[in-house]
Formats: sequence, structure tokens, C-alpha cells
Amino acid sequence: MSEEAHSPMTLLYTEVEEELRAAVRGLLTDRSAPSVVLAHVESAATTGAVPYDMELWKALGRDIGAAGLLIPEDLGGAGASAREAAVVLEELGRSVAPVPYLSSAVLATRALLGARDEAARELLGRLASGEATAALVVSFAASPHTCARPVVTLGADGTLTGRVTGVIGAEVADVLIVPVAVEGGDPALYAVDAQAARIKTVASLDLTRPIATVSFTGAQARPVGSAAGVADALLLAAGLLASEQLGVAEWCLSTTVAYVRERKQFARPVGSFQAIKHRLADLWLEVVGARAAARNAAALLGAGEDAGVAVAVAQAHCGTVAVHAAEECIQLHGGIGMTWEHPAHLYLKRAKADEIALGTPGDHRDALATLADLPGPVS
Amino acid sequence: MSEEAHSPMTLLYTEVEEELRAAVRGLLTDRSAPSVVLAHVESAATTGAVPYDMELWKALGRDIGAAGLLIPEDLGGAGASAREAAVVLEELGRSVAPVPYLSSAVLATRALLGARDEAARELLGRLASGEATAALVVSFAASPHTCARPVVTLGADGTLTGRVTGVIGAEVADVLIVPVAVEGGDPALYAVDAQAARIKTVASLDLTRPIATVSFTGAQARPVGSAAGVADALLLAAGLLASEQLGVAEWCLSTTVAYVRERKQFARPVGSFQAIKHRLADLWLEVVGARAAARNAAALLGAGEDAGVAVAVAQAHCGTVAVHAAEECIQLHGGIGMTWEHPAHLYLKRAKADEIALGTPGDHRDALATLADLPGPVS
Amino acid sequence: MAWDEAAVDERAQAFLAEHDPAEMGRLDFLRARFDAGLAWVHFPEGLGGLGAARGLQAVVERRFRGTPDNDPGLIAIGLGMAAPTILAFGTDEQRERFLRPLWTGEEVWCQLFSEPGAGSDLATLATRAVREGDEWVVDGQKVWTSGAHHARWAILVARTDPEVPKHRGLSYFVCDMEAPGVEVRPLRQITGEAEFNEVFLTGVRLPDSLRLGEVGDGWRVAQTTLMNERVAIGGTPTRRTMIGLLGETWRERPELRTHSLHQRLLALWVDAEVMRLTATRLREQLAAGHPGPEGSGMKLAFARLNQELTGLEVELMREEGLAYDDWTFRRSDSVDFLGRGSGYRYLRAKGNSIEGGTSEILRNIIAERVLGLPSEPRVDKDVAWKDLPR
Amino acid sequence: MAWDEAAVDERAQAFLAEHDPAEMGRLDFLRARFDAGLAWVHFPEGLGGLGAARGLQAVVERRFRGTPDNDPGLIAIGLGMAAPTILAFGTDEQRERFLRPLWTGEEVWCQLFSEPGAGSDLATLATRAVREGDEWVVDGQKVWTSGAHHARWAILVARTDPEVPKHRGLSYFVCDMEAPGVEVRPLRQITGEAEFNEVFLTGVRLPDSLRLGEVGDGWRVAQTTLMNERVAIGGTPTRRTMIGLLGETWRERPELRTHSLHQRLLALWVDAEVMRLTATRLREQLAAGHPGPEGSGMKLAFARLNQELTGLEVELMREEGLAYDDWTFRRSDSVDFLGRGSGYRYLRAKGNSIEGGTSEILRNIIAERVLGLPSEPRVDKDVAWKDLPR
Repeated sequence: MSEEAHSPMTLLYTEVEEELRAAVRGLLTDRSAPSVVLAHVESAATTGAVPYDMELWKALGRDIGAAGLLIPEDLGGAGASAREAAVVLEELGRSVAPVPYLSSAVLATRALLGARDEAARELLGRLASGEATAALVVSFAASPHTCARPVVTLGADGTLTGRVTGVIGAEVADVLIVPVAVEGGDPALYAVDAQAARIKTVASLDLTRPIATVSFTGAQARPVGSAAGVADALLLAAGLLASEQLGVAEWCLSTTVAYVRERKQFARPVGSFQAIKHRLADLWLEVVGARAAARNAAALLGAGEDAGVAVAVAQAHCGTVAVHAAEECIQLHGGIGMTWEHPAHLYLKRAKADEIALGTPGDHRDALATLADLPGPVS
Repeated sequence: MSEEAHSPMTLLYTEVEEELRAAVRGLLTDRSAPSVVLAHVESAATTGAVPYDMELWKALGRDIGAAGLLIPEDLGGAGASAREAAVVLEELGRSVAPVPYLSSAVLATRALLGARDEAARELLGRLASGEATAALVVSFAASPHTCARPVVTLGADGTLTGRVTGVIGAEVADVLIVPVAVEGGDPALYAVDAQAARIKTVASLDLTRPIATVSFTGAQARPVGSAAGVADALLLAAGLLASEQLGVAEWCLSTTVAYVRERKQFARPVGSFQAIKHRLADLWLEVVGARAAARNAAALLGAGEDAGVAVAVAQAHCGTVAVHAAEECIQLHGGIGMTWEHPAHLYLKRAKADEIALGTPGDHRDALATLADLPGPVS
Repeated sequence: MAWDEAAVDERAQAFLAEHDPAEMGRLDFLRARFDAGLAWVHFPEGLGGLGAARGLQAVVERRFRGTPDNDPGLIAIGLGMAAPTILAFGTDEQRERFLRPLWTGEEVWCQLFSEPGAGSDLATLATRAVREGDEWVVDGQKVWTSGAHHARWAILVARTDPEVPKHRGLSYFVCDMEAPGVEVRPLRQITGEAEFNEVFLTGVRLPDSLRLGEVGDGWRVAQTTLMNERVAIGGTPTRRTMIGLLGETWRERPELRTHSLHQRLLALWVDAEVMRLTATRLREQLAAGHPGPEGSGMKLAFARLNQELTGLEVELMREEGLAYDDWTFRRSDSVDFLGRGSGYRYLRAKGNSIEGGTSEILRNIIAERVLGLPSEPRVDKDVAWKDLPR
Repeated sequence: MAWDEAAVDERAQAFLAEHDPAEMGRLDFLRARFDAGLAWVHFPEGLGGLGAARGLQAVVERRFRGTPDNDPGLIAIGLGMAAPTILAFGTDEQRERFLRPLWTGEEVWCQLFSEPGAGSDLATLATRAVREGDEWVVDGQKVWTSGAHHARWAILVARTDPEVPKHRGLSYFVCDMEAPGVEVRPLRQITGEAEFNEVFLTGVRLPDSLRLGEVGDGWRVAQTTLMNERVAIGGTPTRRTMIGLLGETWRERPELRTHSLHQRLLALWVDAEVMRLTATRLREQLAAGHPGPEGSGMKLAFARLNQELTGLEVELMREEGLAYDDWTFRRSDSVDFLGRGSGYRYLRAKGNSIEGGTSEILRNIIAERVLGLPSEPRVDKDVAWKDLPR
């Protein structure tokens, strides 16, 4: 490989990243095939348990070390960058594995990295070791381009009160990281033991990553520092979500290609019909673009450079591509794609939920009006 | 035919309309085949003459009576409605015939119908007989949904001064109908002999309907009444333009279908390749929708009912469909479609210019925010 | 006699004057209505009709408004698909036996056509019917069967000769859903519920008297059924529409609006209006006796529009779009499109471009039958079914 | 010897120290550069090269910046298509004869492949070459030939055997554009100008020494030419882009903006940026020695984007979009995409999805070669060319 390909700004995958991918993919292939995910989700629905696969999470987060990728080495993490986390998310997207990686190892972790207090550092250490799992108590539908004021407030007695909807990963978190509005000051970040909150999972479109409503009523909490990292956490998560969407799209494309090569109608493989071929060629081109855009966002986020445009472009493109790929996957599977027993729907639901998550493609395009100096009409 | 099919609100063509179509189509087939139009346009370009075919216009306007379709019988016209004019425009679109029908028999005529003065009635009589041709001096790019103030002003001596760009049909008009701003009053309509104005044709995208800049410098003019009909003229013309766009789209679709049935590549008709078939099926569906939308606009305009929504829908849809059909026509003809000698480009240029004319599809969609009560974001 | 509007109306009035549903009960009332020829007036006399023009049915329906009905939802397949086929191909005995209880709703019908291996290419179906004396022994698996768990009878296409090209080896049967060897299992869909069933046929014995049409003529008989299905799918305009629902949400929830969504909504509103006008024009053509080719396109247009609208709605709902109303696995006898949540609508709409003819097949049909484009090279034309690649 | 960067650079410096273009004149300077192996370093020694790695050419170009060049626009076809083919298939005599004046620009080349009847399906071409003793007599019509009116030589594919299947009956020639019977006519395009020509070949006599490759091997030789063409089309990133131009107009003309146009512009800006990143990634892959399949898609993506951008621009310009800058019929040797008006750009962009492989053919290639989807049933495989349907 040339020197250029090793620079932090390359859009290619480095050798280290490919090794990480191989490890994650190996684990997911063994332990989280789509049929396994489907069975897991279904049994969770029957028993009322959460659909997360916590054994798998332990293997991924602790054994492979994915939980601590973004945490500095002096806190027990791997000190890796967004580039490596993006590779993990590609693989997680490809398998729609139900693990709290995005919620704990990206969102909560990044928010804590910006908090800076000793309490935050101590927590990060526990996250890095895989000893604890965290969730950032913000709506998964929040856009990084619009900064909302926290809805949880601090009581005079230091306890928290408030209700946040649309939170991911709270059901399986040991500790909740909560942005809190402070009267007369900047928002602060608090940590709450999960037992001190009421967490109500709602039936969710995405069966493999449900959302919950998290309520605090005078909940005991400890301050962990500034909430300044929350906006960065949303931007980072939005940028990395593009890699998850890439993974979803890749699974859908390759599964569809494999199916239409085999499935015969009119004594020909369905994939030999030109209209199908052209649609899949167009979809392939979209996925190729998604990879370039997702890699670019990860590279800029990883290098600590201004990633606003890159994240907006990646989200605007990849969010749409994942949905398109999942929709084509259903359509080109015909009837079987409409059945519960085929895993395609897990990807459709993930893709559609991801489209809303962390800003819709429209939100990200609109953000470019400012970021790329393409102002709207003067009204 | 059932009674319903004869009602003024039917979306079908009445027998009278079919007879009118047959007459117009017969004339255009004889005298204005695409190759003839192309030769005409080209010789006009060489000699510097205007590209209009005034012999054809005489036959259409006077002999078939198309010039006076919208003019009441007591003024010498046919007293027909927008429905019949729409049929004429479908056929004119299908042949991209270079005649000043839209400019004289629709735009100028409708503006004069709203003027009401005796002078206007006298002028309408001359238009109905085909003795004179008129042009309404407004920009062809004006949208009926935004009412701009006239830019031509009235001098103290009763003469006109001002400059209007993007005017159609002025080169071949005997009389110019000019909306004029009047200080302290409503805009008024004036008639100006064409010789009293400076008319400069500009090189135009649409070779068969060029635009001109019309300038007045103390031009003699006679008042013909209120300019209240100008807005109605724009709405009527926009609604009828949808029928022209339908005609353009139909020619493009049927010409393309005929070509791909004959043209062979890889020892098969190009039209037997499924990707091509599916695209043409989709295009056909668009054209079917364009016919319904254009007929609906014509029916409501013809019945004198509120046609705002119908015109906006027809323009939003048909403008896009005509361009799409013309673009597919070029693409599916391959190299030959890119040559000057094949008439496809005349339709592409007409379609693209029509898309801008009388409001873009986007303008018409935006108008629905109010017309269909679908308000935009509260900012 | 030749029936006109007045005569039909008179007959309906006369019937109603003599029959009081409150007195005689629902079922007897429906049976009497059938026997009076007021069930489907275009059917022959003696079979629930008067041999009148199809359009005159509207006159009857107007008169009978408010009287007991025959549960149109449940018997839709019987009415729309089985009945016209039985009328066209059935023996006198079969028509006598089946049409009356079909129309009154006493006997529900379902359809056993599709198979896991035969979707768009229905003619490759593999369910076998082997003749044994005066009986046929049927083995195979059918899928996408709605109402099978309610059905007394089914219309069934099976392969009776695998040695000839696929279209020629099929026969058409009425299947007794109570016969031993018929097993109905609900088929869960991506929406969570089961609208459809899988039907497993294992050594099911059907008397030859249940065969409809000639042996080997099943494809032609099935065409009659399918043509009627497509008319049924394209035909019904609904009062409350998806675009109407979306417009309501849009107006009531200003905080959800963005310019991006606004532009998409306006474009889809135009599409919906164009589709409505196209359907209106189509109905006018039908009424004027000039059915146009536009019909082939309506299902295609509807599927696309509905998918785009429901996709936009989920996005518009944002955080609420991340939720789902109900994942419970249960049977559902109808598509409650507007009653459920946005997630259900989005997922269910995905089926619109697959069920009852995929959008790909519809585009082929438009290209070939409407535009006259040549068909693709066929590789299965003269090949015996058993030798086709699978 | 094995050339490395330092050695090549040293040689270039040494050459420049000994040769002053101001003194010796442009042509002699170029000839000397060729003879020194500094024309195209990856060509063999004695043929303008050093037998070095292709990547080292950049070292030479850096050193020679500011020295007289060989008019790359005019000789693009010679450089990009004729030269690699002559190198791969030419005899020693042919290489000696043609490569030097080709590279110096003394002799311009054009390409005689496409015909009115053979576009995407190039292998059906009908131009005949019949052997008469030591000569070939060529008759036919070629089209889409750029630069034919400047050209001294052409690369030509003609049918030498109509009795065998289409791919097998072709041979590849160098055509003498000054030979009697060669007639070049400008071909006017929808933009008004003529970038291309039609070339009529009537009884043109070519000595057998102008044949390139074996008789009947013309398809294989042509593949080499076309592969080099596609690399050339996909490869060049331009500094000023259509999206950049559109963005400038957008910023400078606030009165033209609407929400509808704004949403479309933002979406296309994203598309353009994604395409830019895709191209960047592709170049990185090439540089790393792992060329990816993404290349096949770049032309497809470019054509679509350029057509959408130029279409939007015309709409954005409104009344100005109704005008056109210049309809004069004149020859044009290059595509002045950004110098002309919005109407020209719109019309010219329509060719992007046709020239050098239609978008339909590119989608076939992606589907089959990248995704591994099966090809369609072929009906022309084993049929003699003369028996093919036309």
C-alpha cells in the first residue's frame, strides 16, 4: 500500500481496520446470523424481555474491545478513532445485531469524553473495560444541526426530574448519562444509575434497536461535568450512523443479488432480466457512493477536523441509500420478502428508523444551506 | 356516448372536439411534418426571417377558424371554450408547428376579452376573422400565480415607454396588446401597432417559438380598457399549455416506441429489452396522467369555474412529463437523436422552454401550498 | 325480456314489498333475493340474475341499501373470482350447487393459485393432481391464501401433466377445504400480523365432478379468474385516502413541517391528484363503453404512490415514526390501511407492488399489450414442464 | 536497466540541459524528446519510451512543464486510442512509421468505428473490406468521428468476412485519410455546432501493410482500443465543475431562488460531492495498486449528474433560460462545457449518456461484470453476420 493510503485521511480501509473488521465479522457470523437475530427478537417479543443480545455484546465490547475503541489508552481504552468505530458499525449494520454499541460506545462515550470531570473519567474506564454499559438520554431523532435545550431539570436537592422520549439503549444500560438544564448556567451532564429511572420500552419500528421513554422523578444523580460534549456526540454518532447504513445497504444489495441469481421465473434467473439488472446496477452505484461518503465522514471525524459538511453529506446520502436498498431487497424477493420468517424486514425496519435517527436526510441537506454556502430564498 | 360523457366537465373528448382535432391534425400532417418544421426553422435561421409559418397560420387560424375559437359568436368568433382550444394545442404540440396560436389566439385574445372597451371588441373581431394577429406584451416566463406590475408606463402625451423581455409572437403580430402601469390607477390595456415598437428577436432555446424583447419609446397607443384580463390570460394560457405539453409528450413517446420497435441491436429490436420496456411503460403512465390533468384543467377553464388548483396540478405534472418524454426520446434514439437532422431536438427544446413558460413546475407546486391548503413551515 | 332501469327498479321494489328481513331473518332474505334474480342482475335467470346489463346492478343496490348484506369483505374472493369462473366454465350442476351459497355468504371461498416456487410465473406451479379412477389426488403447497381459515371451498389450479409445456399441463378444480389432507397455517407478514395463509395439500382426494373446465385447460380457466381479480383491485375508489390522511396530519402538526418535507408533500399531492383524475377518466371511458388501456396502469401507479406517501409519513412523524403500534401476531381478515399507525402503513404498502401482479409484470404488460413492444426471447416456450430449469 | 524516479528525473534534466526549444524550434524539440525516450516512458526504448513504469511519466511531465507541447486536445485520439493499439498489435514497421509523428502531433489520428447501424452493438458494423491482391477495398459509412477533418490517419474496423458470426468477421486497419474515396462531412448536432463528422468510404484502397493484427481478429484488437478510451473518459478530474458554476450563479443571483429549486440544488450538491468522493476513492485504489470496479460506474454517474445539473440550471435561469447563446453552424474541436450558455450545456449534456458507451450498456456491464448477474439469452451468438435480422 502506498503511503497515501495509510494517511488518516484516506478513504480506503487500513490494514488495522481490515483486521478489526475480520474479528467483528467473524464474531457476528458465528453468533448473530440474521436468522439468529430474528429468533432473538421474536423470543424477546414473547417473553417481554429486551431484544438486545447481551452475551454478544460482552464478546464484542469486552473481548474484541469494541466498547473502548474511542476511549483513550490512559483510561483503559484502545485510543482508536472514528475510522475504526465506523468499521465496527458497518459490520453491525450488515448483521443488524442487537447490541448497544451506538448508544453506549459512541453516544454516551463521546458525551462523557467532553465532560472532563474525574467522575466522567472514572465512568469511561468502566465503559472501556466492558464492566458497565451506558446510554445517553437524548432522543434518537435529535439532529446534530439543531441544538435543543435539555428537558431534564435539576432540583434544589440535587435530584433530577424530567422525561425523555425516543432513547436508545436505556433498557440495557447500567448507567444513564443525562444532559441536564441548570438554571442560570450551561447545561451539565449527570450520571444516574439505571435503577433510579423509570424506563419504558415502546413497541418500535426497528425490532433490533427499540426506543424507550426514560423518566426521572427526583432521581439521585451525580454530576460528571459539562454537557458540551453532547453536540459532538450527536455529530459523531450521525457521521458513524452512515457506516451502519452502508452496512445495511450492503447486506441488502448482496443478498438480493444472490437471490436473483438463483431464483428462476420463466425458466430464467430473475437476475437475467434487464430491468432488474439495471436497477441493481444503479443501486450498486449508490452503495459505492455511500461507502465513499461514509469513509470521508469517518476520516474527518477521526482526524478531529471540521466534519460538519462531511457528516451532512454522508447522512443525506447514506440514509436514503439504505432505505432504497432495503426496499429493493423486499421488492425483488417478491412474496418471500414480505414474510416475517425472511430476515429482509429486519433491515427495512432498521433502515427506515435510521433514516429518522440523528436527523433525516432532509435535515442534513438543509444544514448544507449554511455549511456549503447555498442559502435559501430571501423571503 | 352516455350523457355524462357530453357534459362540459367530462375528461373525455367530445365528438365536436374530435372533429376539430381531425381537421387540425389533417392540416398539420399535410403542411407541417416535423421535417418541414425543421427545414423552415433552418431557412429562417439562414435568412434571418422569423421562423413562424404564416401560411400555415392563415390556414389554421382563418380557414379552420382556430384564431377565433375563444371569441364570442357576436364578435365573429366560434364561441367555443378552453376545451376546444386545448385540443388545438395538443395537435400543435404534437407537431411543434411554428404558428402564433398561443400568443395571439389565447394570450392576447383572453386579455382583450377582459378589457371590455369597444376598441377591444373591434380588435377581437379582427382577430376572429384572421385579419389580424396580436401578441400580449408580457414575459412568457411570467407565472399566473404571481402578479407583477406592468413595466410599460404611460406618458403625459398618451404614448408608451418601456421594455419587456421574453415576449412570444411579437415578430409576427400586427398589433401589440400592452399592459400599462397608470399612475394612481389600476393597470390599463393598450393596443400598439407593431410598427410603432422595436421588436428584437433573441436567439432562443425553442427554435419554433422564439422570444423577443419589445421596446416602446414614446409609442403611439390606444387604450382598449382594463388590464384585469391579463391575470386570467396567464392562467388560461398556463392551463392550455398543459395540453401543448401533452402533445409534445405524446409525439415523443409514440416516435420513440416506433423507433425501438424497428431499431435492432444485438439482433433484437431495442424495444424488446426489458429495461427499455419498463422505462417506456413508466413514461406511458406519466403521459396518461398528463392527459387526465390537462383535460381537467381545460374542462374547468372552459366551464368558467375556479381552475386554480386544476391549472397548477396540470402544469406541475405536464411540464415535467414533456421534458421527461423528450429526454427519453433523445436517449433511446441514441446517436441519431443527438443530430440536428432528426427532429427530436425540436421537441426537447420546446419541452424545456415550456417548462419555464408561464411558471415552472416548482412554481405551480408552490402555489398549491395555498390553493390546496398545504402550508409551508412556520418560520 | 330486455331489462331496462325502470323494469329492474320495479322488480326490486316489488321484492322488497313482499319480503321483510326483520321478519324472515337475514339468511332467508338473502336466499330469496338470490332466487328473485336480484343478487347479480347480469347473471342468468335462475342463477341469481336476470340476464340484464351489468350496469343495472347499481339500481338494485340503491334500492337494497340498508337491508342485510352478505359480508362483502369475507366473500370478496368468491364474488370477484370464483363466481365468474364457475359461471363461465362450470357445468349446470356446479353452477346450481355453488353459486347460491357463495352469494349468500353461507359458503366462503378462497383461492389456491400461488406457490412458493411460482410467483409471477404462475404457470410453473408444481402442485400435482394425479387421476385415480374417478378421483384426483392432490399434493403440493400453496401460499398467499387469504381467508383459507374461513373457507368451505377453494378454486385450485394444479398440474395434471408434467410432460407438456407448462401452460398446457394444468387443470382447474374446486377444492373441498374440509377434505382430509388440507392444512391451513397462518403466514406472518412483516407487519406482524397474518393476512394470508399457507395451505398444505397432502393426498387430498377430489372427485372429478369438482373439476372446472377440461383437463389440461386450467391455464385458460385461470385467466378468467385473474382478469376478474385485476378489475376488482383497480376498481374501487375509497373515500378516505392516504393523501387525505397525510394532508390532515400536515395541517394539524405545523411543528413537523420542513421545507424538504413540504416540497415532497406538494409533489406527491400532485401525483395523487393526477392519479385520481386518471381513475376518473378511466371510469368515464368504461361508462361510455370505451374501456381504455389506462386500467393496466392504475395498480402500478397506486402502488408507487402509496409507497412514497407512507414512506414520507414515517419520516414526517420523526420520533413517533420510530415507534410501532402493535407487533402482536394475529390473524387479520382485511387491510386496515387507514386505521393503523404510520409504521404499519409503510410496511403494508410494500406489498402493493407484489400482490396481485408485481409492478415488474405490470410494466411488461403495459409495454407489450399497450405499447406493442416486442416480447423478450422466450426460453421456456416448447419445453416440457418437468424439464424446465429450477 | 530498471528505471526509478531518480534515474528518470536525471535523464529529463540531462535532456533539458542539452536541448533549448527556443533555439531548435518546437517540432525538433518534440522529436528529440521522443528519441530520448521521454515521450511516454512506459513505451519501449526506441519508440519514445524507456520501458519504465507508467507512473514515472509524472516525473517527466513535471520537469517538462513550460516546454513546447504536442497539442494534447488535437492528438487525444492518437495518444489515447491509436498508440496503445499500434503498440500492442502493430508490426515493427508500423510502430516505427506511426508512433513518432503521432506523438509529436505531426500526424493527427481519428477513429472510424461507429456506424449509423452499429451503435451499442458495434460488432454488427457493415463497412466492408474486400481483399484484392495486396490491397483491401473499403466501402461503408462511419459516424461520430471527431477530428476527421484534421486527421492524416484513422483507426478503422471493417468486416472482412460476412459469413461468420459478427465478432469473428472483423479486421482492423490503419486508414489513410488522404486516400481517394474518403469523404469527410461535418455532422451538425442539437447544440447547433458540429463536433463530429460523418466519413464516407467509397472504394478506398488500403495496402495490406496497413492492417493491424490478423485478418478476422479485428474485434480483439478493437477491445484494446476501447478499453483505453474508457480509461481516458473516466479519468480526468476537472478543476472547475458544473456544480461549482451552478453554486456561483446561485449565490450571485438571490432573486432567482425558490424553495423548490433550493431543495433540488441541495440534493444535487450532495450527489456531486458523493461523486467527487467516489472518484477520489477510486484514484486512491488505483494508486494503491488495487483498481476497484467503481470505475465502470463513474461515467454513468457523471452523465446523470451533469444532465440533472444542467437541466436545473436552465430552469433556474427562467427567462434567460428561454434564450440561447449561438445557433451558428460551425465546427468545434472541443466541448466547451463551462464557456457556453446554460442552453448549450443542457443540450450537450444529453450526449454524455450516449457517447463512448450508453448508460444502458454501462448498466449491463456493471450488472454482469461487477455484480455477476447472468447475461440475457443471446439470439445472435452463432449466427453468420449476413443472416442477422436488421
